[in-house]
Amino acid sequence: MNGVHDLGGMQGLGGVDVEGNEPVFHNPWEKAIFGTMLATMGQGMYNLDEFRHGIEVMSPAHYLTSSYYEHWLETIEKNLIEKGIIDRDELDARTQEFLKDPAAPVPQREDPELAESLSRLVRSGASTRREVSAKPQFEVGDRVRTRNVHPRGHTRLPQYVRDKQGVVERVYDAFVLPDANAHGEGENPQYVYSVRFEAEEVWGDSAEPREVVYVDLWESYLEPL
Amino acid sequence: MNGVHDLGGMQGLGGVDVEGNEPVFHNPWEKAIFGTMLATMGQGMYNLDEFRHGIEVMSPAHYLTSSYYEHWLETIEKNLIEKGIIDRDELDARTQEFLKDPAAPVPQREDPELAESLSRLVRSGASTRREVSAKPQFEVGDRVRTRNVHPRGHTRLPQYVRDKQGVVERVYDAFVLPDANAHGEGENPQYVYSVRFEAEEVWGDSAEPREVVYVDLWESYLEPL
Amino acid sequence: MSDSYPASEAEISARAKALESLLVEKGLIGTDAIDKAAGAYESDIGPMVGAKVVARAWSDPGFKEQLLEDASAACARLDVGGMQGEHMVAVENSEQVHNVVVCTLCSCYPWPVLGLPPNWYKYPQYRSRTVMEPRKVLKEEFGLDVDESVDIRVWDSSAEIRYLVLPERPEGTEGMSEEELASLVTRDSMIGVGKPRTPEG
Amino acid sequence: MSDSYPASEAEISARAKALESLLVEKGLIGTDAIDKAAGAYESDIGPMVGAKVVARAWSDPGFKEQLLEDASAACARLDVGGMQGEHMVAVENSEQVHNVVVCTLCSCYPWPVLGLPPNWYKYPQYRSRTVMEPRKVLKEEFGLDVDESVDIRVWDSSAEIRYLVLPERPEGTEGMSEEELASLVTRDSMIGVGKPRTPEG
Repeated sequence: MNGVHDLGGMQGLGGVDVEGNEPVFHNPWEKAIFGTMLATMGQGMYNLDEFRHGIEVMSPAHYLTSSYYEHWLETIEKNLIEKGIIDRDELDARTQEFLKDPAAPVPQREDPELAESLSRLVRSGASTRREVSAKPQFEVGDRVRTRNVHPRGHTRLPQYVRDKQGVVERVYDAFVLPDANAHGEGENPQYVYSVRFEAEEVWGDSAEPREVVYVDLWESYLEPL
Repeated sequence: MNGVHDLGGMQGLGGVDVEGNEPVFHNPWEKAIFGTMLATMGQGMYNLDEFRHGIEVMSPAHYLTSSYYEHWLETIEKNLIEKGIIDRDELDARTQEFLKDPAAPVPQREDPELAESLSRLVRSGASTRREVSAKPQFEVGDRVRTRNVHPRGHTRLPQYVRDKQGVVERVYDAFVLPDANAHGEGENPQYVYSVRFEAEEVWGDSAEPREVVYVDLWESYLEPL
Repeated sequence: MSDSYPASEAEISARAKALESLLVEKGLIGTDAIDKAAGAYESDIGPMVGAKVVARAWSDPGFKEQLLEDASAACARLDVGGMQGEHMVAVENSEQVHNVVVCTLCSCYPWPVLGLPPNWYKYPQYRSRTVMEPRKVLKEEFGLDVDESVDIRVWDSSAEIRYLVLPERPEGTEGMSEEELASLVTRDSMIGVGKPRTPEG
Repeated sequence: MSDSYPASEAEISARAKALESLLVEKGLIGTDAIDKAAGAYESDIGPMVGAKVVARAWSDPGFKEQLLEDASAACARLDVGGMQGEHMVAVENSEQVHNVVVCTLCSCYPWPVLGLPPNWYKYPQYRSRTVMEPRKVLKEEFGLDVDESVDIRVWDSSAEIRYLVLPERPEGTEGMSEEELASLVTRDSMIGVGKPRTPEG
């Protein structure tokens, strides 16, 4: 999806705003949203690609005017509602209650089993690497061209490196394909490659000297040159 | 400038909102802003390319969350302040006064001479066509490739047709080059061409069948193929 | 002032008035001049002008030929022209070809023949989608079904040329006067997002 | 709820609480589990973990070799790994090469070694500019002057590989313990937007 989230090379956004001594969470709701993501995605209510795509489909104006954890809240809500786990009206009604009484506590519930499994998730992760029987189509050093595609759904092929020539720098294992997995089309694992692009190829005369960009791309994003 | 104003091919913006029986101006300030543009640009306080670029440098979030005539107001203010015609503090102070007393009238002033010249401008226009001694570099039917450039300033080469192959469909006269004229670098007139791009070249597999796009491009945006 | 957004209508109105007031007080603009010039687009400059041009082209083969050859010159014969239409090009619809006009970078539009553009032409949705999925936009957003066999030509007004679509003359209009024909020509049909009215209505 | 923006902090807070409450009431999540898991990133998962890995690589040539060969396996030897760092790659800075990491599409970041990313890493400015003008961004935004003679390699974390920059060991650190070395390693130096501290401070 050619969305505003696909930011590589956009100009006019201004300076980088570095916050000194930045806390991990700036307030209680950032931590609550982060934890809610862990507990819901961690229990398989939606997958990481669905999570990311839920942010991408926010309206561009909304995306650019909202905070990072608001993006997360948007996509968690959207995914849980789509899966039928949460009801939109129920959520809105409860939100109104908390708006009227901001000090009202969240009901507490202990779940030692979930605590244990989330702790394991944090420590061990949830790899999307998959075994495939096929051999990788490309080898280190192969010249490739990225495809000129503009899918309406989720993809991890950034616009700034579409229809560009590069060289395979590293061959990784096969991983779940986000383009399929974000839309309930299965995992469709494919090999991933680190592809090296010369800045001149990507940015033309506007390139900085002595710069290369490496982008990690799934096999179907690439064509042999 | 790779700004959010360069919208060709962006996805996720939603449906087209067609207003039935739409008035030319929706309220008095739209008409006032339109008229102020005519009177200030018409008297040469800034040029059309400076006007357009003043909109492009709005922050993307601001651009997407504001109305069309707010864009105009932004760039008129910006240009008049930059040229020293209006003072920012003076403008802010006066704005506060009108916010406090929204019914306060704008002082009236008759200027028959300006009325006459604006009327002439509306009826006769202000062509940016210029005579140049050189011959056009390209002819109808020539295959060209658009340049891969990402200028930080104003340009009229949209991103979606950069680094793409096309065919010259029409050869127009030479016109003032926006890339120069928006930045006080003179008019630098160049020939303009209507270049035909097959949808497949621009959008790859995502193209609709039987579609071509024609884009009007200045000579320096093009390279012979 | 412009650091928080979206700005309220009250704020925009106040800023517009403040700007106009300062320019008036400095003796740089006249309120009468502004009202008169802007007012022209509320009265005599609008789609009815383009409709006259189209009706003439439908009625007069010589005029049509000139319109397609040099639209600015042809329009000048009808005393039509001016700002944002100094260099106009007319593109003809036919059974094989459908033309549609857009401006992806801003909102360029042939003012002398169509007046000022409607909001939808100026806002991001139409500008982003029309160059990529014109058939879908025409069908879904404007209810205009362009047959699969018809080529679609999209004109992105990226320079100072302004494009006017010359729609196909509707059937059943033989013997109509230019004035009657002009009443069938809609703004949308001259942008390429609609068809002219038919005599039945 | 999400039709007007920017949303107020009060609204976000209420929505977050409402969501959490409903999930708790449905018996789908435990508040203790959430607090504990999120809390890990406030306590023991953060840049100090990556600093240990870097200090070990500076001290132990065999470990460094393994880190550059298979960072996940090397980190596992130090009991380091986990979510959003299942497949880590370390890229080495040298006198000839400076590496910098970005995620243009979202905010991918090696959590097990750096914790959660700072806001600037997640917001549009850094993400848009770093792939196009890294030298300018490093100099203007982070005060890091990368000499013209040094190659800049930008790593856009677009898949599920997570990149960790192995910074150059500062001069004057001969004979330092791993613990002392680790205290010199900053978060920014492992993203590639800064250098490690020097022993003088």
